[in-house]
Amino acid sequence: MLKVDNLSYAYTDKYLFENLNLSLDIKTITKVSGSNGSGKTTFLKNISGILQDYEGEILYLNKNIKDISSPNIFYAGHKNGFKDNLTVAENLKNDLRNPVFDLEKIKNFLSDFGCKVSFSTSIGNYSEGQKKKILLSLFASVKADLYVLDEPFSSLDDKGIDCLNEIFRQKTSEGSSIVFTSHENQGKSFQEINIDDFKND
Amino acid sequence: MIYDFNDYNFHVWLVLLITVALIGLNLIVPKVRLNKINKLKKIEKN
Amino acid sequence: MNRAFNNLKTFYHKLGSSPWFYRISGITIPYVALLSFLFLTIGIVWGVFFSPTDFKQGDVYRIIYMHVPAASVSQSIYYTMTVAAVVSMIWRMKMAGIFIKSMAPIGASFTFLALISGSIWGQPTWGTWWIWDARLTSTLVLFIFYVAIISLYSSFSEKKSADQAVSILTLVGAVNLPIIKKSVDWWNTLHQPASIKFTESSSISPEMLYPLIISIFGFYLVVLLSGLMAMRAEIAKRETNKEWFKNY
Amino acid sequence: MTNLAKRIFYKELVSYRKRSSTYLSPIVFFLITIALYPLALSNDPADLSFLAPGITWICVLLSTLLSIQNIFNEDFEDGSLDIFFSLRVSTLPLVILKILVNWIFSSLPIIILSSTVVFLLFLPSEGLVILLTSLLIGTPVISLFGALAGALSLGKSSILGPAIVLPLSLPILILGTSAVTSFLNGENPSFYFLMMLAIFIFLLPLICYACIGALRLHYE
Repeated sequence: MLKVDNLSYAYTDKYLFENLNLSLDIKTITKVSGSNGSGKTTFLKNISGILQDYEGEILYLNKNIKDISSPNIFYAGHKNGFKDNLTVAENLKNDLRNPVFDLEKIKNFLSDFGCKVSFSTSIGNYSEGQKKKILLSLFASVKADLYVLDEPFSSLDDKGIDCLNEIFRQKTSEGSSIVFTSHENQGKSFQEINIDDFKND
Repeated sequence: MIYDFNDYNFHVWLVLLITVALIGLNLIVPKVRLNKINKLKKIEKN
Repeated sequence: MNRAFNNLKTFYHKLGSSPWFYRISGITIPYVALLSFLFLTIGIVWGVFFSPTDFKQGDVYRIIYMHVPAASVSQSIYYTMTVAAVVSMIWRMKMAGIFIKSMAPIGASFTFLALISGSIWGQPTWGTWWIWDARLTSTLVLFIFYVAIISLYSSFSEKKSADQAVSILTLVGAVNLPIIKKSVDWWNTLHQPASIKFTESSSISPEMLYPLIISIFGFYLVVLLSGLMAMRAEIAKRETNKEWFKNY
Repeated sequence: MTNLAKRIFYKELVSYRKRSSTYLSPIVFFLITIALYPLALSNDPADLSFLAPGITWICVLLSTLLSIQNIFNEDFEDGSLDIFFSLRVSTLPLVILKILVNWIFSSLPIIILSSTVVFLLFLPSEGLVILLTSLLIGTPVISLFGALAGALSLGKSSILGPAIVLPLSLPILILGTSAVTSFLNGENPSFYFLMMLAIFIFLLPLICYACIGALRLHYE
């Protein structure tokens, strides 16, 4: 489904990683690991089209991803894109990744996460952990072919981690694939790629 | 003719001075910058 | 014809290579320095000390030998920067970025010289240091453009994107400068300022004209010289850690 | 595509409506600066009515500068721009709609407000329509320049905004004030309006693509 061919990315003159190869099949979960500052986030940004000045090629459904207009890829980064002065509902409703706004569905996921949120409160009133759960509920409610998630497990409580694992399982059974970064050990076996293996120092 | 400071000859001298100063500055600044880098390079080599 | 084109093409590729430029500029700088010193001294000394006194303005007209070359150079530098901006944006040639970065302060300083020499000249001839005439106003705007370009560099940490950003600004400025000039002209005719024209010296005598031409030529040479030197310094700064520079 | 544009437009509207400071501070700034001129220059109605078009134009120019500089900043900092680029759609509608909504919230209120405030400056009432028209045609161009300055100096609050916007805006300032003064002198101002319109049409695509390029630079 997604094929990464000899991907290299450099800031100014220094390469973060070189000649990275990866092939993602349908219905798989891939974990991108690596030490701090190794370029995990950069790699995800390359895949999702945020950073496009990479060398090499990224193929999506056997076509160069740069030639595809609006592929069905859902990206959730370290910065959540929420505007603090808008309410939770306004933030979720106006999220550009969310073509159909399904309040009920998001509500259910939020209660699965054990997160009590009032939709009519400004999102700035909630903590980072709660915002994370709101973002993950949005991710769970949106249908996409490929999900690109940056550190979904970080700053989650045990219940949240269990819940997210369950959502991952569900997503793959629905035919989607997931790429995510993590520097923690989930204790589960995902297909894994370590960015540190593609360094050339 | 231009050497006496009556009339407005002072103006001409002033402009001449500024011109020389600005041109000099434009030449000295890159020279100093390059010399600094080259000095560092030499230190690193040894 | 084809061969000439190929030569041009290889020359263009060589221009894009910083080691080549660093080497060649190192060789040419002494000659350019000699030539520019020669022309500048001849032009200015002849103009300031030996050319005949203007019967209307007296000796103060001799500012022309610094003012007109500075004004001419300040505009030409912006044109060359515009060309470099196009090259930098289309082909992402890094030498074009280095060129713009090196030329901007030079352009700013000569624009400053044109402004200040103009106002020092204006004081005795018009009785005031400054008038809001069309030419002075557009030169002032040009100066502000240079300053904006220089200050844009400070807001970028990444060299590569700073070059691109500055190229965008240079181009937008280049597109706007004619509009600004035209509108300042309208504004000027609308407000009817003091009817003093700068270059009303239509009957400038050859003894006055020759040193002026030599001086203009000298200014262009000195711009070339300081441009080469500034570019060398910039290359050295950016490529300090490159192998070719360490072994140079 | 049109669906997405609608969603962007709506999102911008909602977030501007909730961020009252972005449209209130230009209004407050405008009112204060307008009041400063009579205090500093002269309270003579004859002097003021002569200066009124220019003063109004300068105040409008400076107050729009307050909000337009940060047009892309919040989206850059909270990650909304990341998300937008991850959609891999054309950036053109985003840029145009953001400029449009910013204009609606920062320039339009000031223009409406100026219709009453100019009488503090004793502008002859027949000049009012001309002044408002010149502002309506001219301020979008200033918004374009402001957006470019904002895109270039993304993530940094510096004095760069004014340094870029003000010199670029000179023609608009000249044409806008000339339209009013020439009308008050009994001439036909349509030439100035046409010139401003021509500048807007000429610059719209150019500045929009420059904005896209500038935004992209921060993702390299």
